[in-house]
Amino acid sequence: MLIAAALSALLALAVLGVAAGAEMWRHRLVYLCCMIASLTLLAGGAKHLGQTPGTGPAIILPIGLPWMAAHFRLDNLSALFMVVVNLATAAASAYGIGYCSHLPEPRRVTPFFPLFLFGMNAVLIADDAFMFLVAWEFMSLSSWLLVLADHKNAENRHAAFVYLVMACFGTFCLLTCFGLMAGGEGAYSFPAMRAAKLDGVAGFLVVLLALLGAGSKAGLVPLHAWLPLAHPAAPSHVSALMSGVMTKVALYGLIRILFDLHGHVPWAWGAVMMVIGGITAVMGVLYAILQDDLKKLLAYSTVENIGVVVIGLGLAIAFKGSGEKTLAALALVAGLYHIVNHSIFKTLWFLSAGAVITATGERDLGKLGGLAKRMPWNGVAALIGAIAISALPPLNGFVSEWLIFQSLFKGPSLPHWAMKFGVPVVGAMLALAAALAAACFVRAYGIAFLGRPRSKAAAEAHQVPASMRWTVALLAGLCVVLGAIPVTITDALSHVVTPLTGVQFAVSADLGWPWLSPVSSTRGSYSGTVLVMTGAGLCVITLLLVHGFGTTRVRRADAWDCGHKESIPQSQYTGQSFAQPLRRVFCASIFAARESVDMPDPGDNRPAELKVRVIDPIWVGLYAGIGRVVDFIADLVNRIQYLTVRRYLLMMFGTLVLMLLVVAVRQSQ
Amino acid sequence: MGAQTSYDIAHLIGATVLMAGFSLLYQRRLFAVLNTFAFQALALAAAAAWQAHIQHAPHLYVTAGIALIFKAIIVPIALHWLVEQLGIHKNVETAMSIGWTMMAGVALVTLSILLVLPVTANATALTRESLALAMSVVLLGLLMMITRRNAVTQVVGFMALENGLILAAVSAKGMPLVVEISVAFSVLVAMTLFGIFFFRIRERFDTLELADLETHRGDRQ
Amino acid sequence: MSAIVWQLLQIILVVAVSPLITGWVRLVKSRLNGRIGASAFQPYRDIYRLLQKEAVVAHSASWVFRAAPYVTFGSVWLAACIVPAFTTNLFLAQAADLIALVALLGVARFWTALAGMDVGTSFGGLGASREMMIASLAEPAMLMVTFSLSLISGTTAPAQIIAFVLSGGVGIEVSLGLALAALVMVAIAENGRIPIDNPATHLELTMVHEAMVLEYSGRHLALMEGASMVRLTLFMALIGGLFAPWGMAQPGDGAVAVLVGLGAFLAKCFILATALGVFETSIAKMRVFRYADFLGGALLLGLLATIFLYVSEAV
Amino acid sequence: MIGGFTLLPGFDNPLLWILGVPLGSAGFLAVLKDWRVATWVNVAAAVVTFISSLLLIHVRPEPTRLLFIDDFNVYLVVLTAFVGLTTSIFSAAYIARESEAQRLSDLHLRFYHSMYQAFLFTMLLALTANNTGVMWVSVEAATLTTVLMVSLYRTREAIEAAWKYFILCSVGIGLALFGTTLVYLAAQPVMGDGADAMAWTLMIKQAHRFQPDLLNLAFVFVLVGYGTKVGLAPLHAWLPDAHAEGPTPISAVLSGLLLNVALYALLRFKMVIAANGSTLTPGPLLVVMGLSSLFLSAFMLYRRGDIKRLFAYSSIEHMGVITFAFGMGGAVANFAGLLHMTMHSLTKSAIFFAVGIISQNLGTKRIAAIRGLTSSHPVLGWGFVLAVLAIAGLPPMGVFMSEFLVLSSTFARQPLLAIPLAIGLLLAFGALVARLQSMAFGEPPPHSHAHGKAGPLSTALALTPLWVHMLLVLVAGLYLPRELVAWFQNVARILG
Repeated sequence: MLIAAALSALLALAVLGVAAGAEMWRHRLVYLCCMIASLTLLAGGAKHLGQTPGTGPAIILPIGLPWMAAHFRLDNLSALFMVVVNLATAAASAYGIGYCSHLPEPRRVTPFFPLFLFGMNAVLIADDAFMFLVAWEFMSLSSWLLVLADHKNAENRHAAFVYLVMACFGTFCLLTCFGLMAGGEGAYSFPAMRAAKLDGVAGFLVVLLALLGAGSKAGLVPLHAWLPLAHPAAPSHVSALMSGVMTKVALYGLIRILFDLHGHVPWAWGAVMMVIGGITAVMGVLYAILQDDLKKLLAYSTVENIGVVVIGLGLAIAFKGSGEKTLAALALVAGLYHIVNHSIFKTLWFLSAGAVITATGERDLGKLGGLAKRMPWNGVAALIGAIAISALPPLNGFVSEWLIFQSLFKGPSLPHWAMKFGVPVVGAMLALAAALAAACFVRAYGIAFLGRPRSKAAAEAHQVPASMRWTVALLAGLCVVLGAIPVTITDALSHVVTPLTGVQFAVSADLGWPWLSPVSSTRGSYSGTVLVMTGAGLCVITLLLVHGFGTTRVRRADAWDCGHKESIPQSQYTGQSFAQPLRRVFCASIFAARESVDMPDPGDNRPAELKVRVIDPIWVGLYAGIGRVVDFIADLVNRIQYLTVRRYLLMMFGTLVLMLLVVAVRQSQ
Repeated sequence: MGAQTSYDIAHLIGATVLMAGFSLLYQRRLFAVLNTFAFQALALAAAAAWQAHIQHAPHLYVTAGIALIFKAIIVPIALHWLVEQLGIHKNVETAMSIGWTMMAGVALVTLSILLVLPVTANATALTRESLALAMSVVLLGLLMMITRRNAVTQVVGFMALENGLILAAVSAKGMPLVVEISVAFSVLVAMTLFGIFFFRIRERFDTLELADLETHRGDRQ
Repeated sequence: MSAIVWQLLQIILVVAVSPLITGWVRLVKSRLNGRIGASAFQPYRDIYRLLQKEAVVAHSASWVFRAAPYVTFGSVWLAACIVPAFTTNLFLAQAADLIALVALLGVARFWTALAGMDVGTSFGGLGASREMMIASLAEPAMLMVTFSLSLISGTTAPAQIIAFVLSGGVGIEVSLGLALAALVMVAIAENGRIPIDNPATHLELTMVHEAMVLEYSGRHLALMEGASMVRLTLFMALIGGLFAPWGMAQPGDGAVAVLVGLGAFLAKCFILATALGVFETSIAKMRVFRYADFLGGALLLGLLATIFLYVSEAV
Repeated sequence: MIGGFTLLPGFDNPLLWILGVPLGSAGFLAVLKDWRVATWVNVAAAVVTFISSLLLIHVRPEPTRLLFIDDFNVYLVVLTAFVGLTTSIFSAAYIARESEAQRLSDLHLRFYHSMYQAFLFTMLLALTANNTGVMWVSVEAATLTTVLMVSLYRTREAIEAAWKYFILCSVGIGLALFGTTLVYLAAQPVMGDGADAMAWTLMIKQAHRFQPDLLNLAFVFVLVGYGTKVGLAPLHAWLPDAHAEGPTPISAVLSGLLLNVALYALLRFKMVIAANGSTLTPGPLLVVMGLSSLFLSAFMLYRRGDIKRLFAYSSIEHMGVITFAFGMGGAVANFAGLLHMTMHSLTKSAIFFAVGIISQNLGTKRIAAIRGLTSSHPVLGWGFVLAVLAIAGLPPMGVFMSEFLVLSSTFARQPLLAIPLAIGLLLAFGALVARLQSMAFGEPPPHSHAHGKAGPLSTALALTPLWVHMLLVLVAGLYLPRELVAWFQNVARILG
């Protein structure tokens, strides 16, 4: 009931947002209410999350398909995602209170923001295909409008276009997928679909379409193309939600279909998903390393993390498909854990990016630098976020990757040769992605927040409003907590996976709190808690020893830099130069990355230039290709518009004669 | 006289209408086309009258009258007048050579017979035969519309098509008056509209060549 | 209870012996170069001297620059405490496994790289970007080694692996050899030894690790140096422990066994350090962009190691 | 011989008013001099018609020899009367602005209003006719009236469009008549001579005894004939130009109503065929026509530079989808088809309202010249966005529900047919969204109010119908009245 109230409140807020007009305080009020609503939903979700698995509370409204009212239900899975979603939305709303006054046209954001929140939450609680898709499209629609918030920029319009078309593609895939599960007579409610038995081909198609549909929303390679375009285009607090949360809602859809509605997916699909996930992870992070636009970089890093999660999910399916329920549960827990984590640190980073843009007006890494000194709060928060997202202990990112690795190492125990040989490869991909992610965020943080300012704007950066600082600080705190007490989280998650895998399971089975021992204590274990305490202890001891034996004197001086005396900040490493070694090693083949030096002749005093050319194979090959085909056919078809009446009559005549012939033939049979 | 003879006569007249349709395709000169059309209308009137006689359906005489007066007399004369007025040059521009057109016509007739004969096994022979004939006439009229470039010939083609329709209608036993009304109605309106159109077209394009008429063709980029 | 004692012993041990090991490597190298060289204990003196000096910090540096040495040293130290050196009966043995070990080294690298970029000099950035490139290949390779070991022994915890090897559960296996080779290559890269990097050089274009710590001085430099020394020890303990665990004390063994373990550990370090010295003098440093081939090789070896398991299973 | 039939309805019968009022007012408007009064007489007549059509929802009059009301045509009658009403309101504002722009003489305006009512009359007659012949006559008459209105502006383009429209539709309608005759021939041996053999209500009962082969033949002619008026590709050629060149209110009713009426005629014949049972199934023909229309219009959308032609082609696309749905048949698909007919006519007429105002305000129909509407005219702009999104099939608007049902049910039965359908829809969607973004967003052109001389009142008047329609579509997307659903399901069953 509380949840229903909060949701309807969100709808009302949209109207209020329209009415907000020019006064900024009204906009602030809307965001404040959004935050309260999100917190309510968060509470509602959390309250149900703890409860024992089973069919949760349901509501039936007399809307939707006439012969089948709209069903809503909150079970454990929905509850978990509701927590994930509304944690981020609460943060983003709070952030918006301060941020909305810095937007070019707040009136194009405030009304749609609550709708976006509503859409995402509605997807989670929908209990029939129609409502699910309505909410799903509603989510796309509202976010599309948010992407168009800064509509005067042609790039944004292009991004919005690609986004909406891809969203429609995804919806059609899901739509047909549901249609297949519902059957010709249209039994669209989820319980009916669970009951339905799918034959081989139908089962195959369902999984395929679910992957295409949810995958295109989540940003699986090669369906990711819209994501790095659309996410940066939106205002930062919206980008945070699109990247940090909306992709998770897509994954929710995937889990809902593959683990719940379809139920018994063959293990081979798991293997396929793992490969897709691995490719997505590596490609995503490679893209990210090449980006100079901070928000694009973050968007691509989202692609990478989605890939990581999908590896976990695929593993779970492979285990479940071969009857290894406990391991399936483990892999699923790992995947869900990573979902939770990513939603937090990606939101954190996008909000920090928003703060950077607010403070400097720049998104280009090449124009930033030294912000850690001028914006200490965001400096610290972003650093924590960077460590977490690079999967380094003792923060949360590492825990989930550790769990995924642990379950991955169990993969070869399956009887299928494909798994025995495939899993190590996927493992290598995952490891590669993790290491590259670290490189990517050293680059991002080091260039944006450290070093000397590369532009006047960066040099004059100022603190951002309090609400924008507190939210990031809060999220950073969460990163630490989720890393320090992993067992508490995994126990909560095991409630969720029990109904999906049909096995009671706890990650900390035989060592108990605070030890994560996935399979058995001798199988390799991890305790963030102990590690944090010991590590902190050792650092303190080091500090004491050093200060005990040595001096504590510090002298400020110019940088030594091997004796080069220079004061031009441009001599620092830029994003591109930092990426160069990685580009040469990894991107030469995949992205056909080429460098060409333009060296002026002696006496010519124009500066030398180093040009880098990178080709996105997927965009050029797939999307541009489709565009070309459509254009070509459209040109052909368009000629029909310019014929004479006589020719149109000819077409008519032809149709008639053709049909008569058809009838003649069919009659003769 | 026996039913057999009445059938034969009906078919004879129907066949005449069809033949007229063929010769419409065959004509190379505009006035000849008009005359042939007048002849076809005449034959149609005869068919209608004959049907009225053997079906004992007096209202069909009305149809016959309409066909006779409007189609056989007024329309051809009006078209003659138009051609003179607008100084359209007198021979027919074909989009497809006469020979091919005739062959296509034959093919269409075969098709319609092929379609109709198996159909009305239990319907009266009368209906069946004239249905085949009527359908052929309709198709021939359409064929004429698409193989002739000139507006007048297209109008004639359209009229021929309608002749086919009426032939079908009259030979459908006991089909209510509503059909004749509608036909007369449509012919009438068609005429007036064509009149208005030619008037406007003359105003604006001073030609009747469709090719000129469609220079714009909508939505040129 | 004993676990905690031995753990404390190891915590002290790793810090205590690493300068000596580094010193020994240098001594061996200088002897092979025909120089007399400084005594093996020189590093202790160096570190003490550095501690006495005041730390110079660039104007442009932020707090990250000053925090980095402590975090780096702390995390490497922590990592070194996890690898069983002389006994597997360690308190922290359950707190982290090989994956966590790799990650802890990652933390150290992460902070060092950031510190390199913090001052805002071109060399710092150069070092950082090269270091991350190297790491992006070394880490996966190391994880592949972990993978194959865990497939052989069924666990990722070093203590358990060692126990498994000691229990004679494993004979001579192709994949073990491959894993060892991969691990050694990774170790070379991670410690910035020739042919990947030259700890002694200050020739700008060839240095990687040194470029990052270029701006450090005084106690900060001491910590950075110390960190790399401990890292070297760590890897020796790891290689020695995983692939030649003989003499390692087990849970339940008494003090004697532990003493034996200690001896064995020092012996292993001595042998490995000598080998390293010889190796480094005998080969030349690589061009930067050939690292990829070297480490890619390591990665593939790791992968092969896992795959060979099934081959040997299959036959 | 005619089972208890009377020829005409009595005065208590709403049908009389529904048909009488437009006919009478058509005559009255023809002689009315002042166009300002005429606009309001026009509205008033539409109001009366609409109110009396509402009575039908509860009073179901007995079928007469000429007219009848059943589950199928009742909602179409109400819909037609409603859209006729809203359009007349819109046209009041539109005409006011046009005459300011001096584009139409008083004579033209008188003619326009008279024809508008005549057009409504013919459509309502076609919907309520209980006789194939009468239906045919009224569809023909509808064509003639619209031809006259399309050529209203006397521009070269308008004349040409009207010419094209007239020729193609006359030929089409001729073929439809032939089909009608054939159906009579099929019925006559069973039902005896005369009007009984043309009355829907009686034919349905006896259809199973008809000549199946004749019905097959008849359906081909009916399909090509009425299909031309529905605008199914490749018979569609008249539609875009006729929509583009006539006055916008006419475009609205053409798209919103006339296409539905033609489709209704087609479906009536399909009912007879379905009731017969032993004919060849017409499904495949419909499906093919539907898909061809969908694809042709989808690709055409990418090349349109004229905003009215753009949406004319989108009408073709939706007619294609509807035809496809009926071609698939089955309870779900037929329901979807009926729903889609309703939603499309509401949404598309709303879009044409918006387009009318836009082209009047900006003084152009070129898409390239229309930019940043949401900035320059917020209320209009957002209404336009909402309408186009609705027609593109995005929830929570009604079109989504029908597309959802068509696509999912088809995929469950004939995956190979659903895939092209989905691709076609996606293509059209892309084209529409691209155009929408370029028109509704971005930097508005300088002094885009130059042509918007009209007062706020007439603007408000012009905007109301748009928003009313959108509101209905929005509600229908989430909630459908029980009666409507019952009718739809009943009809869906009969359609087989």
